[in-house]
Amino acid sequence: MAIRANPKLIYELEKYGADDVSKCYHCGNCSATCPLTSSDSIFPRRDMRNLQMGLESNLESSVDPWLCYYCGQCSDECPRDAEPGETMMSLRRWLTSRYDWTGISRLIYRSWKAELSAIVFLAIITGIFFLAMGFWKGDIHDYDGANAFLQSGESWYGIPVFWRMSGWGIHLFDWLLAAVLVFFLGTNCIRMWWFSMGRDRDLHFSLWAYVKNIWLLPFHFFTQKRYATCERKTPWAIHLWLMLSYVTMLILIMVFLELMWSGPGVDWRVHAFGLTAAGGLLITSLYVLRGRVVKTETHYKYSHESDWMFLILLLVVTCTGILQFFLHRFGSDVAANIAYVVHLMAVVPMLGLEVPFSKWSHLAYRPLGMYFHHVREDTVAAEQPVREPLGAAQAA
Amino acid sequence: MTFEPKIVGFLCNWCSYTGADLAGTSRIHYAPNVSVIRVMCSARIDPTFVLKALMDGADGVLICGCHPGDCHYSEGNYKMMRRFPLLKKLLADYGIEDDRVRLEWVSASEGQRFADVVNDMTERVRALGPSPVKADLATDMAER
Amino acid sequence: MEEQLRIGVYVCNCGTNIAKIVDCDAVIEHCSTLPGVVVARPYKYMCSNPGQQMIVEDIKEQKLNRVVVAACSPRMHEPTFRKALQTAGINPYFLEMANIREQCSWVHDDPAVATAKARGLVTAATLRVAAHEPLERRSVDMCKDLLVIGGGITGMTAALDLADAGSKVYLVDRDDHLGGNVARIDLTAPYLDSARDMLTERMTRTVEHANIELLLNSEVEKVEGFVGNFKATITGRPDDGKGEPATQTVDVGSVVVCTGFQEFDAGRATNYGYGKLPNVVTSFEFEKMLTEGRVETKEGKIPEYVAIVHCVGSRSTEFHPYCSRVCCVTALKYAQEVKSAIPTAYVSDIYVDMHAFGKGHEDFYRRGSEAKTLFLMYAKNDSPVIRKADPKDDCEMLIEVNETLSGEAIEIPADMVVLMVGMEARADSGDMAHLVNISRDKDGWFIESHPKLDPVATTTDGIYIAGGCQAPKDIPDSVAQARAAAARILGRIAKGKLEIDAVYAVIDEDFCSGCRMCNELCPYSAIEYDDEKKRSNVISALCKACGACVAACPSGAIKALHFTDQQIFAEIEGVLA
Amino acid sequence: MRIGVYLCQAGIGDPDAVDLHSIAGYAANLPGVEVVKDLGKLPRIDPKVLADEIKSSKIERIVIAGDSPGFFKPGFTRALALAGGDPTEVKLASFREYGASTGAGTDRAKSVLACATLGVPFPLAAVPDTTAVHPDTLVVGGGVAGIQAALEIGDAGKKVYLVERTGTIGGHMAQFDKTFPTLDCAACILTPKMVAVGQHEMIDLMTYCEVDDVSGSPGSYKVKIRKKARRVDEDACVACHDCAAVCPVRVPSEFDNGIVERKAVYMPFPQAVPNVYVVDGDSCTYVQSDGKKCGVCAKKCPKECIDLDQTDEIVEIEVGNIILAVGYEVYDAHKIERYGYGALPNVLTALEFERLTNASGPTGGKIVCKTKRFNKRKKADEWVFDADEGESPKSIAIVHCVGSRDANHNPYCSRVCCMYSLKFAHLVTEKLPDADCYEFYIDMRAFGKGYEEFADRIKAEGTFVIRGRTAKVHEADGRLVIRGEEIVEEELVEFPVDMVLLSVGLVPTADSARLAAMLGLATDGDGWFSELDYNAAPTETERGGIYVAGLCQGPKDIPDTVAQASAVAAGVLKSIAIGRGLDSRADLSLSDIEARAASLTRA
Repeated sequence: MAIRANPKLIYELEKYGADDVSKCYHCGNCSATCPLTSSDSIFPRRDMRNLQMGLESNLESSVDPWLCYYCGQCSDECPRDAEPGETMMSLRRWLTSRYDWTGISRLIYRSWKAELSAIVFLAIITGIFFLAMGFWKGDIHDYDGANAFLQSGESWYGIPVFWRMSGWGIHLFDWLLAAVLVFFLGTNCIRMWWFSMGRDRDLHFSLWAYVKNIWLLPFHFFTQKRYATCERKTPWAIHLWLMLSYVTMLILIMVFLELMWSGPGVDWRVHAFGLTAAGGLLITSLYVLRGRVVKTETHYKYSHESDWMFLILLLVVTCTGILQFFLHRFGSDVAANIAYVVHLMAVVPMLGLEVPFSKWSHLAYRPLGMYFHHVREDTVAAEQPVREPLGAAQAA
Repeated sequence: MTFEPKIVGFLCNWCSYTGADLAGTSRIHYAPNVSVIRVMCSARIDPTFVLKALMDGADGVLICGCHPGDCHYSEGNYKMMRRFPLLKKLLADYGIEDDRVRLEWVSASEGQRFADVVNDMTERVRALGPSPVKADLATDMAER
Repeated sequence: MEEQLRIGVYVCNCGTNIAKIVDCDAVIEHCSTLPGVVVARPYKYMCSNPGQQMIVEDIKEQKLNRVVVAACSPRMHEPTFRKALQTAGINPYFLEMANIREQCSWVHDDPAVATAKARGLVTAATLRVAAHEPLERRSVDMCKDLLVIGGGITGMTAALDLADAGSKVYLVDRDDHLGGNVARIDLTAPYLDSARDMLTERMTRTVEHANIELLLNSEVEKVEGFVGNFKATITGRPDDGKGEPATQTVDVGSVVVCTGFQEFDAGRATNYGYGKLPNVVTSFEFEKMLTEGRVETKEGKIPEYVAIVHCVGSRSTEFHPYCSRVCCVTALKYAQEVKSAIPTAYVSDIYVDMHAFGKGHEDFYRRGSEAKTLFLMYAKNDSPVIRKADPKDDCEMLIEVNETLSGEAIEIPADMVVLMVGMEARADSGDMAHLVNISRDKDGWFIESHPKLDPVATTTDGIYIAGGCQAPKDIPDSVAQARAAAARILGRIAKGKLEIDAVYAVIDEDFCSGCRMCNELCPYSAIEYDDEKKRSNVISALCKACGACVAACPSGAIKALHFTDQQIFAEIEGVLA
Repeated sequence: MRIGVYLCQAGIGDPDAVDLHSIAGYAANLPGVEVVKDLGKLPRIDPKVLADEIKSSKIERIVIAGDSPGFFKPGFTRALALAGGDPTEVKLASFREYGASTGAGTDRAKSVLACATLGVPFPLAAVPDTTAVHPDTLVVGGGVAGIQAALEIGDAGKKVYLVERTGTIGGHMAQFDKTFPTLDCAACILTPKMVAVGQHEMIDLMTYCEVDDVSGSPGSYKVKIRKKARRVDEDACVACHDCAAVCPVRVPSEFDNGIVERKAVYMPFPQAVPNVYVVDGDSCTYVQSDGKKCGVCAKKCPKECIDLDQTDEIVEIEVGNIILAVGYEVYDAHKIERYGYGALPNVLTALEFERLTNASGPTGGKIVCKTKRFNKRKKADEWVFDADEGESPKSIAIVHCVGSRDANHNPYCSRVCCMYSLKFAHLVTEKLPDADCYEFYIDMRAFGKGYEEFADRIKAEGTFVIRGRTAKVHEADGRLVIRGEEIVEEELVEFPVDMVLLSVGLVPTADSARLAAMLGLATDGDGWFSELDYNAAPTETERGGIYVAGLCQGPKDIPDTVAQASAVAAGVLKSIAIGRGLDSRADLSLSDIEARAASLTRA
């Protein structure tokens, strides 16, 4: 049964940043240049082809975009300036919006206005919430990480407050937020599985294949080894550094928060990590920002609006985070508190939007993509006969 | 070893000879038994040529001209066409098998066809074996 | 007294073309034993300067009076070597060539056998050349007037060049207007220049030119005579269709055939549903829509999806094996034009290989891609199939393609399909070939005398071919060819007289019985009967040396110069020796 | 008649060639012009909207003006039809087509526009006057195009000067082995023509010469020709080779594309015309040392025809017509590092392979890999072709589009590479029956008479044709490894081969630029000579009496080149026949053209 081509899709993808894909005349130079591609998943060319012809189902089920790290070599050597690397980037955006069932992702990717207003909206809500809390119960002059801005009495309108003994309020807030994000991201991941594996009727993926490859998830998440196989190593290093700093920070906040706020003494066991991570975030995000502004490398040549907003948010979060810490250390609590509110105002939209619906969802999709890819590979190897590759005679 | 017949080919300059050349430029390989003699038109081929060839020891004679209607001289090949049956009659009386002398149409664009004709002709003549004429002449000589 | 023979035999290695299969030295060795042979030597390229020089010097030093060159086909280099003999000061007809390349080394693989055959051929040539006689080339007048058949861009270009140079040109076209196929086009690829402006310019100049006699609604009935002296009979239909056709006979020195091409009948390729599906149109029909500014379906709707299919009738085992050369870039043109006429339309272009080879073509192709034309590739002989779409689909038709770049079997929506019909030789190209006595290839295109040496001349001297009748061509190439033909003719006119081959028939009055059998036989009525002498004799200028009369003469009174019985007998002995 | 003028740019050629503002102003004042609009570059025109506009302003004729206005014509045609107008009343004022891309661009553009508003085809109005023409002709370049043109004119009994830069005529074609698609040897076609030129009484063959300067006007050009010091007496030399035998200097041979060496005094190739030696001053020890060292060849020459102290001399000639046939060069494969040309010994360019497989080449036509050997003079290892020691390759890969169809190199298609690559494949399979041959192509452009059939045949002969561009060639344990994507089969291919042939594209010669500047001729973006009219006048130029033929006008195969070269002769012979030729179109003034156009409409 023939698949229906959809000449309109290519116009749709323009909004996600794929402006030049139509120029491709399929010489195959990109795939052959790419050090990551392999005969059983030839990208970027095949995905560019599917995109040109608007074969949406093929695109949805393809995890290739998650296997590409956009080193930019394909784009540099493309004879038609069709920017394969950027096309893969755009496909990642498009896939993200496809995996997301809420439609939010689609909305914010297609219009920067929508994204911006969403961010501002969330920021303001957060701001108001905490300020209100602060003025109502808390004390703006008193910096107490534990109960900052949060009710710290015996009971609240008669309801006994179980966290009164210690100040876990802000923690609770973190966890609630995390829970929400995980829910959205999780459901999207399931959709991703459905598109790329679940609905495939030609192949039968055995449970064993899933189990024996599961180690790939944490492995790729933490090492990003695959990125290192690109010929250009710097991007990998930067990316890894940023990611590790971010994860460190996340763990600290989620688990060791109380150790961070307990003053006046400083618990260097955590702060050592905290400061390194903060530094890492600061340096890397500045590096990337500069890259995008000056267009230092091929993969910084084109920037989608979402890239800018993400970077700016990240930078704001990092700076305000650091700022409130030092302000607090130097005893100016009011300033520290204000910085802290601003910090949270940036944190909420950043995590709230970026993690499940936008750029940062790739922290889940990439490892998953690689995982699914290997599962598929194993199954294909098991179920389908291997074709003798051309030129095998020579290799012998 | 198998018998390799000697065949003389009379080809008209405009179609058949050109066709033979085309077989060459297209590197179409064929049996080496036919040696070609170029004439301007198949109409030029005097029956005596054929007889002479046979008497000089040819095991076969192949005559090629333009396809009927395509003659460079508009009707030369028709003349050959009319002349040929008479010649065949004569040869039959001499007891020369039908396949030994053959008239074929090969155009300037039929390199492949020329090769096929040559191969087929060679096969048939090979099947017939050496031409009787040679032997007869020899015996005649002996008798005199 | 008869001077004794001094024959020189030269065997060409032709690089390795001959030497690879034929043992040239063995051939040389054998030949040097033949009667009369004084020198026998090989050389890498006989046709090159040193090669020819070798012959010339040997003739001078060794007093050679006959030369045999065993090399390629005489159809290729006989003139070259005859010239060499001439330079050396002996009669050019004392040359004989043995064709040991096209008819030996290139067609046999067993060196031993090939060498044996070559030996035979060279022997034959050597024996034959001994019987050669000195012949004198005939010099005839070159009539500067010209007949051009076909009033397309090619014909008009050729006509104008000659007319400007002062020749009287008879420009014949069977239509009632000039312009041919180009008149059906509005814009030309790849720069989308106006074809109409170009034609208007040519047509205006043609019509107004004092030296051009324009014969529209006319057909050439008969072309007789020989190079420089043709007689052409032209019949013209009266414009109103009634009344007697006017016939006239004109004297011309040369004829240029520019009859162009016709388009492939799309109906023959059933998979496209041309004729059945209303909105499947041929390129020429679509061109008309664009020119009239109404690109719309038969139902009057503006098409949302327009598809263009390449290679209809071309590059297929079923129809024509060859590529029609202009369709690809024309298809790209249509893609551009659709985008201009209907900015909202989605254009898909279904091709086999994108032959965008000419100046500016590749850039034009790139522009097509940038304009988001969807290019789909199919494999030769696996052409797409067009079918009517269901009401639920938001389009008229669906095209099924096995897309090779993705390996997917896909279907594309289309409201209008443009079939890029290939070029084919005109249905009556056979008659034309007859009329002017030239040959056609297997596809019906006229054959040039040599694609590289002589792309516009034909096997018949004085008859030239140019443009689409020789093979598919775009406008610049056709124009170039037209002018190339013009150049040839101008060159000859400039000389005034021209030499023609010395090969013709002569009648020995002493032997002629006056039976007049030959008079009837001659297709060129070149043999006249002298009533006083009661003898026939040949008008050499008219004789084309077919030799029909020679073979037929009961008293053997007619001799075909350069193809005498003796010479051919010698050759027979040679190959059988 | 109410006329609407719309300026639309397609973005072809130099955007600054014309001053659109002044053109718009000019258009506004033309008779009948009601509307003048500048729609800018690549405007997206909605015919419906336009139609209403046309209706409201009652426009009867539309003139689209721009570098290539045809790109927008269908939209305007449809609009006019929708508005109920006569669709044939859409006229084009194509600046690019009629040479407004260079020189006095703006004025030319105005004249083109004027003609369009009047509905007069520009070429009909822009006809220069004629001038008396000198009967002699100069042909620059001795390749097949130059040879053909010279013969056409010479055979007509007219005097021709054929100027060739190198020591012999023949050009690139002389280096080839076979020619596609008939596979008859290039030498067999070319050498007789070369001989004919050499012996022709009407052709004055000037090899080892260069055109230094051209002055004068159409009909009579004064040309300064530099006879570079050949240092060998052309008439006396008998090509005995004694001089070369003793010459101690060795430099790479141009004719063999450097795969073998020649002496400082040398014959380009055995069949050279004229068959005379030449001393290469740049490498000759004697010349370089100002006569202090060597000079042994002069002493050795039996006919004493070598004069090492000879210097360049300038000869002046007058001609009526000039034909440029300076041909092409091949793209420098070094520029594409990923193919490793220069670094990897057995990566060859097309021309190198032509010589390698050529019967008259260094290996006598035997296809072998290079062998490493120690060069005593240079005291270094070098890779050379050795017919005896070199082993024949088991597998050969042919890479199409090297430097062609590539935004990073030449954007254009070089037109001949596909076919000559197929030819190579045939030669390989013919000479090395058990070698495997792989062709990496993008589109198989076999478009000429008999080409498609040829391509099919090559495939039938067992050559693997791979649709896909080669990404890179690198070395692994002593063999070349080639990597690309086989697109039809959808697999990545990476396998070792013994030899890689790069089908390098064609580029204009350095001389083209020099001549263009000297003669004031336009070249297109890629450096090829611009013809007067793409369709109607493919061999004329803006300058009267100056023609272009063959490759220097754009990539072409041999049949097209020969046809074009003959075509050029038509223009020349015509002008000689009537003794008058056309002046330069470039010199026509705006007012001239306006006036003529107006008179044509009146008539």
